Amino acid sequence: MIKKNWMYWLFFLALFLAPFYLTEFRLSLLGKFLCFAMIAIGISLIWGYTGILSLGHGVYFGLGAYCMAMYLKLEASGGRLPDFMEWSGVNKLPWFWKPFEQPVIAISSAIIVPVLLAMFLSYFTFRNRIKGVYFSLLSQAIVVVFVTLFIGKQEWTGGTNGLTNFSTVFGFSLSSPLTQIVLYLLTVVLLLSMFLFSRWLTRSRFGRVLVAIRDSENRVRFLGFNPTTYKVFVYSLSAAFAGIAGAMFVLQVGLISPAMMGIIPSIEMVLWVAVGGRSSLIGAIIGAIVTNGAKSFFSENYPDIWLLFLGGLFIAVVLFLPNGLTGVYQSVRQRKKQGEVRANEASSHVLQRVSRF
Amino acid sequence: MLSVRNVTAGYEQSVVLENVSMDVQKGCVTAVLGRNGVGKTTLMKSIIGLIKPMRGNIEWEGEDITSLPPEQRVRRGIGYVPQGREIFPTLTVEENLLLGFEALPKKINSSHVLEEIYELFPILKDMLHRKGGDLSGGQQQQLAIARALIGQPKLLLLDEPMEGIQPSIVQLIRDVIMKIAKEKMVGIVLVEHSLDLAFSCADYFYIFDRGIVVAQGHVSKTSKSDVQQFLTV
Amino acid sequence: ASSAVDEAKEKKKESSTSETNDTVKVGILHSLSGTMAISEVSLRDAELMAIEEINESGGLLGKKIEPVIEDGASDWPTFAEKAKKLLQKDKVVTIFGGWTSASRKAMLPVVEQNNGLLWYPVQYEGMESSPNIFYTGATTNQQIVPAVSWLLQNKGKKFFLLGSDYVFPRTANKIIKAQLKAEGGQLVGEEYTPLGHTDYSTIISKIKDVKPDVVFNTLNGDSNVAFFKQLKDAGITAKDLTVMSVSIAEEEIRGIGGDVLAGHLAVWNYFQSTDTPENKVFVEKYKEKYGKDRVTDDPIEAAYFAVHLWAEAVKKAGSFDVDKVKKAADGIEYKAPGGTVKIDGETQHTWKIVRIGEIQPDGQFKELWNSGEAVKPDPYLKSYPWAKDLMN
Amino acid sequence: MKPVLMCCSVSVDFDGFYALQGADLKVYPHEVRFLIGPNGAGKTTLLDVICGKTRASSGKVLFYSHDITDMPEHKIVQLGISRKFQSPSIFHQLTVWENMELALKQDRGLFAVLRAKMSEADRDMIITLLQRIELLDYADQKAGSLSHGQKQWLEIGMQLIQFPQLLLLDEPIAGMSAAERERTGELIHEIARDCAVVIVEHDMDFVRRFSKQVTVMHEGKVLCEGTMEDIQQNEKVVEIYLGREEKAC
Amino acid sequence: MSVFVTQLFNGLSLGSIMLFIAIGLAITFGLMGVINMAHGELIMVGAYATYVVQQFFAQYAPQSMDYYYVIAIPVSFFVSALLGLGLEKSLIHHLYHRPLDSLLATWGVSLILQQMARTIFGAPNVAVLPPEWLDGGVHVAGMVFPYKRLFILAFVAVSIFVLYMYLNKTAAGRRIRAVTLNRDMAACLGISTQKVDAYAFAIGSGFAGLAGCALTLLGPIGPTIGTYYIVDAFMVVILGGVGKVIGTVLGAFGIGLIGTLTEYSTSATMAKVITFALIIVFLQWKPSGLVSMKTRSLD
Ligand SMILES: Nc1ncnc2c1ncn2[C@@H]1O[C@H](COP(=O)(O)OP(=O)(O)OP(=O)(O)O)[C@@H](O)[C@H]1O
Ligand SMILES: Nc1ncnc2c1ncn2[C@@H]1O[C@H](COP(=O)(O)OP(=O)(O)OP(=O)(O)O)[C@@H](O)[C@H]1O
Ligand SMILES: NC(N)=O
Ligand SMILES: [Mg+2]
Ligand SMILES: [Mg+2]
Repeated sequence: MIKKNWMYWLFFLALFLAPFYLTEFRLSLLGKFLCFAMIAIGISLIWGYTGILSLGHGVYFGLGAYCMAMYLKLEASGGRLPDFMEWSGVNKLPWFWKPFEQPVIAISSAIIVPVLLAMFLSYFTFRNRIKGVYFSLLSQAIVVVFVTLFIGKQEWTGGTNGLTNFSTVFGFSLSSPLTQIVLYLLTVVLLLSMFLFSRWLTRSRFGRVLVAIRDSENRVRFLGFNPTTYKVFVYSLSAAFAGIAGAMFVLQVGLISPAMMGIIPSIEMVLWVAVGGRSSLIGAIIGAIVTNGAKSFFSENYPDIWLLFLGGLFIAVVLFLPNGLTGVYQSVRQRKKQGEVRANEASSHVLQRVSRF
Repeated sequence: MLSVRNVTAGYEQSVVLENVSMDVQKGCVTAVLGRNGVGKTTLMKSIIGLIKPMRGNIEWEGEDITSLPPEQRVRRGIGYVPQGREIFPTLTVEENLLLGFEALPKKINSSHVLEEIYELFPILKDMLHRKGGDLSGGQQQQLAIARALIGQPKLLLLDEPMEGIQPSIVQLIRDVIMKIAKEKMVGIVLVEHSLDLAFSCADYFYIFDRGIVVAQGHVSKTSKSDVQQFLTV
Repeated sequence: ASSAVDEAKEKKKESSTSETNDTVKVGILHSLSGTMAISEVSLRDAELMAIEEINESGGLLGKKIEPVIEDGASDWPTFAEKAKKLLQKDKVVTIFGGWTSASRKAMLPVVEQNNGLLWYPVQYEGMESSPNIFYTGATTNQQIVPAVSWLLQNKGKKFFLLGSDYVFPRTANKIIKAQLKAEGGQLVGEEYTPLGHTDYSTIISKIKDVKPDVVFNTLNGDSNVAFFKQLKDAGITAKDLTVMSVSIAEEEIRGIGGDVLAGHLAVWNYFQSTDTPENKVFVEKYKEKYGKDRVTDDPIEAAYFAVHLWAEAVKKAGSFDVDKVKKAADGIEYKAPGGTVKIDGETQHTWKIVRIGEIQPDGQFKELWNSGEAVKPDPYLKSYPWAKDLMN
Repeated sequence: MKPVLMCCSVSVDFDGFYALQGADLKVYPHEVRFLIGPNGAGKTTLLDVICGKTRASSGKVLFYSHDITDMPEHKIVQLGISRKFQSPSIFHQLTVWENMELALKQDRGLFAVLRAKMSEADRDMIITLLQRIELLDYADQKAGSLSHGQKQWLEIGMQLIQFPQLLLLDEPIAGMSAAERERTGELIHEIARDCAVVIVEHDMDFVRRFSKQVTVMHEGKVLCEGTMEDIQQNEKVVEIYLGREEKAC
Repeated sequence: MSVFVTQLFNGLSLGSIMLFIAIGLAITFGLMGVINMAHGELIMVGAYATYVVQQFFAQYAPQSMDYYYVIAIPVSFFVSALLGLGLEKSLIHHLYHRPLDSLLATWGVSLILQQMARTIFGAPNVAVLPPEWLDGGVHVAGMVFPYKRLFILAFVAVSIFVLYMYLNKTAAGRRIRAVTLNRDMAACLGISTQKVDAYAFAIGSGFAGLAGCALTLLGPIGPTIGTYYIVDAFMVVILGGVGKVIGTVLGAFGIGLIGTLTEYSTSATMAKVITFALIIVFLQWKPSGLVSMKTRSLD
């Protein structure tokens, strides 16, 4: 067991030590990718394990981010009306902004709001047995609704610009390297906890119910489980992860806008997981980091044609690594095991004796 | 007309058939017997081409067809009724039947062929416009057999064709099998669990156990009890 | 963790600044992919041309300028990320970049926190004046406000406001409404469509219903193509109804078709057809470099002279240091293709001439009116009494 | 004795086609009831209605005193009705062992499952059952790679481990070889000591060997009930279902 | 009254555009199950093909410029179809047993196609001038029905009719449906699945090309236009019910009419929100679309 897991621990150790060997800029990039990795874990849970393909996780990410950002914006405005409200003709802080002056409320809303929305939507959707691509595209419709509303309600949300230009968090300057490092380490800790929790989930009987649902929801029903409850739970859990990711993202990147909860980011989230290997939690994390790393790398080095590389990467993964990056590792291990089995079989191969009548 | 030579075949993780050889003659019903999981279906799939053998080859009318895709084999006159029916669930019964003609080079006399089929399976005629997937289990099985017959195969692979069919129709199908074998000189491979049934219509038999042929012979020269010993544990 | 901080700081010092002995790095940050690439790629081209000119004439302070190009990918956090990368990793001395207001807002905290410099070359909605940004596009009083006055005098009182649903059109329209109220105009309709909207049949029906004298169009990007094509199909030509646009320049006209737009108006600070000796050279050079069929337009020109303005400021400061350059920039003048421009030190905006033009079938503008002399930038519209209540 | 299950004139309408037209069925405790009838008679549909997969357009289904006509599927299962489908339906991506684990009699609520641990007793139970269905060697294999017959067995195993009060079996021995049929038949009678069983089957040898009460369905209704001997004498049954040969046996 | 008629017409017109962008997808996604994220880019390719034909005419046959569009229609179909064929042969072909992977792969394809368009034609939009014979419109009682929109309505009606007949009344159509339902079994009946897959995907792609050609009459042509239409296209197919051409037609006109009618009384933004919210609510009621294809099988 330990032998099998040492790579995980090494990986997380490397993340913890990153502040020692990465420049400030690279560290902030990595911090951003780790937020993405949190979303990826959630997507792996619902997609890889339960077979629910959500193309709408940008919304949960965005809601978490906005909850945090509202607090930061109020703190940055120092009691005055946020700048965008001023030029949108709002002259009083809307009532639903008020509570976000309290950091506790802001932080807890970053989890609760996405979870409530996820629970509400998924309860009806799953109870009415909307499945497969119907669910996927329905989740996309939700993205359209939210993004359009967030853009349209500029006076409350900052419109396309979103919320930005923060200065401090709990009084600490957001731009100071120390704050950034603390936030980074917090991100790693959160990611690790999500990973461990999800791993525990998927390895328990609960995880097997999820896989059974992926395999055949109806059969699960005829074993006496109510798949709706399970799906709502795991879907909301992934929304919670995305919400936390959003909050950490805002703290580190200093910006949230509707564009980041849109269709394209939502699809990209799924792509990270696919690249890493959809039914592997560590694969999801690695996929998020590798895909975004590749995106940054290619676009820094080939700003004109980096899309060709990124597109090529996706195609290559599909064609050559059907189970994603982690699939390579797994299949190597499996092949080793199989080689052994086959050798045994061959040695015990019996001579054929055919009776003829 | 069909000879399977030393075929070893299986799935990604496991070898199921090992070094299997088998011959099927024109106008003969060849029964394939064996307990569950010994590889009968795997053999059928290898013959039709859904599984590529790892070793060995398959000859059909003197031609090596080991590397041909299924559709080529079908067009050379091999018909297949898979275990589990494999009806196209959202196509109508009629469309399912019409797809049987794909095996033939041109649609000759399609209505005449269909009439014959309806005579055999009257129930299908009543349900022409129902979706294939809505039929009952036995109805689907009849549809699957009918669909294969439409292609007028020279060799017919039947993987447990009687599963889920009511007794009176089982008798009917058995008669049909014997009739087309004798009258149209069609070769038939019949996978069947019921020894009685198999022996009541087959000419030759093979018995499998764990992927190898453990016994074979002429039905007429063998007693059921001799065979029985291979089928019990 | 504190030792980690020290180390990070250490690294920052260690990594050599971008100023080597013979080159100095500047960042160019526009969307080269995604929906905004249709507009922004040309800005990059113009900026590269200006840099080349400076390098050909011997560089700056004895150094060659080395552009570092990044793709903002029409995605605001990417703009923030790349701006950070340019400032922290490449240690560029300044950045030229952005188009949409959202991209600027995303870069703003980054340049402020890193005390960098950003030159933003596109007309925008005003209400901003960051100490780390120079604005070379028009602010509202250099484009929208004069256009509204001109329309009221020349075309009629009934205004229909049509815009994309984002900050620039919404803010612009707020200003227009206040101005209409003050100057005796009448608002007969106000519609916003999501970015990328392509079916305007319903909006056109609404326009037909209320029969305005003028449609003031703040649509951005691709929507314009759909709007104008469909407007023409509905049998409405410039003769029946004037459309005044603020985001359609020569480049956009090329993608819509001059025939479709002929007769409609736009307000800018520069047209390719602007008749100055500097512009002749500029257009010729640009076409020679990037192709005969390419066109120049206002944002291209603003991006181009932004580089030169910066170069002038550096020369005056005798240093690439941001604070010194900022200080030196006040009052710097440059003979831009569209006429002499001047940096207003207080707002860090640019004095510019305002021009209204009519679109010709060949895709060029015929100038109908200009402000004569450069207009002083007033991003907060402090000098307009009717704008006093705008902010609340 | 009170019946375990009571179907009262159940009808099912598929867009105008009546698959069931007033079917009645009573099943008593510890009974093994065979359901036969021509293809398309509505046997599977009747089982579908009982377990909630298909909704009756009229009629009532009672399980003891519970009205289960409109109950959600999983609740029906939790009451103690378990169903084996006509084509094997197991979880292909799970191993044989995991399939059994999910089928264990247990609290199937979300939080109970989150806390669930495999007890020694459960483990023994699964091992015993796997042994009995001869799949112990395959415990760690993905169920999807079993042969047709093995899948049938696994599914039966999954029903057994639930200890249902009413077991519905749709053609359980299809695709099984003679020896396995025999064993299945015996198994069913063993089970019947604790619960009632309804079996749909077309194999007359099997029915003859293991049945007491047989119900014949035809065109969505119950045609007749009785022992196999009685039924074999019924001209109508012979005509629509058995055919001449079977009668002869 | 005239407002109502105009809006009804606008709704039908919008519906016809929706239908156009969705027809191809109804085949590649609805029937074949390929989550084809590059569908929008296939539309883009059709639009650029139209542009190229126009440029060609402008260069070599300016006197018959007016008829370039007649040529552009088949050209855009075949260019996109060929591209689709290439895609199928090189990529999609490997993915039929892994439908979700097609999402990833075709996303990659769409990125590459966008970038290629940008490299070949430049980042800015290009202009296609609609042929003069489509200028103007029918004037009835003060209302104008533009020829272009009438043309698109007719164009899409013909396309749908042809497609419907092809899929449901011909052996080739039956083959396509059989292969997409059960590839192995189709092969076991003598159908060449590879061929069927390839031409089905090509036909779907060709229809995307046609949509691109039609859209040049109304909208922008640039490297990213595909992204504007892709979501709508998927929504139409889903709302109609996957795998049913009739459903796609209903879905398209449903969305079109709801869109325009709500837009008239609210705003474009609210219309979008309401339309999509209605789709969500509607699916709660009909979980597999307007025209569903349920069978009794367990899954
Ligand atoms: N798709 C598959 N992948 C891996 N292994 C398989 C697969 N299908 C079957 N097997 C294995 O191959 C062996 C033979 O299976 P096969 O289906 O050929 O048996 P069979 O003789 O037809 O049995 P039955 O009478 O039960 O139908 C079985 O042990 C089974 O576990
Ligand atoms: N969803 C459906 N839509 C239309 N017809 C259906 C549907 N489900 C079942 N039927 C029809 O109802 C009738 C009864 O089917 P059912 O499956 O209950 O028969 P069965 O008695 O189980 O037959 P078998 O012995 O062949 O399994 C059949 O004629 C079938 O075609
Ligand atoms: N600043 C603009 N045009 O968005
Ligand atoms: Mg088998
Ligand atoms: Mg049945």
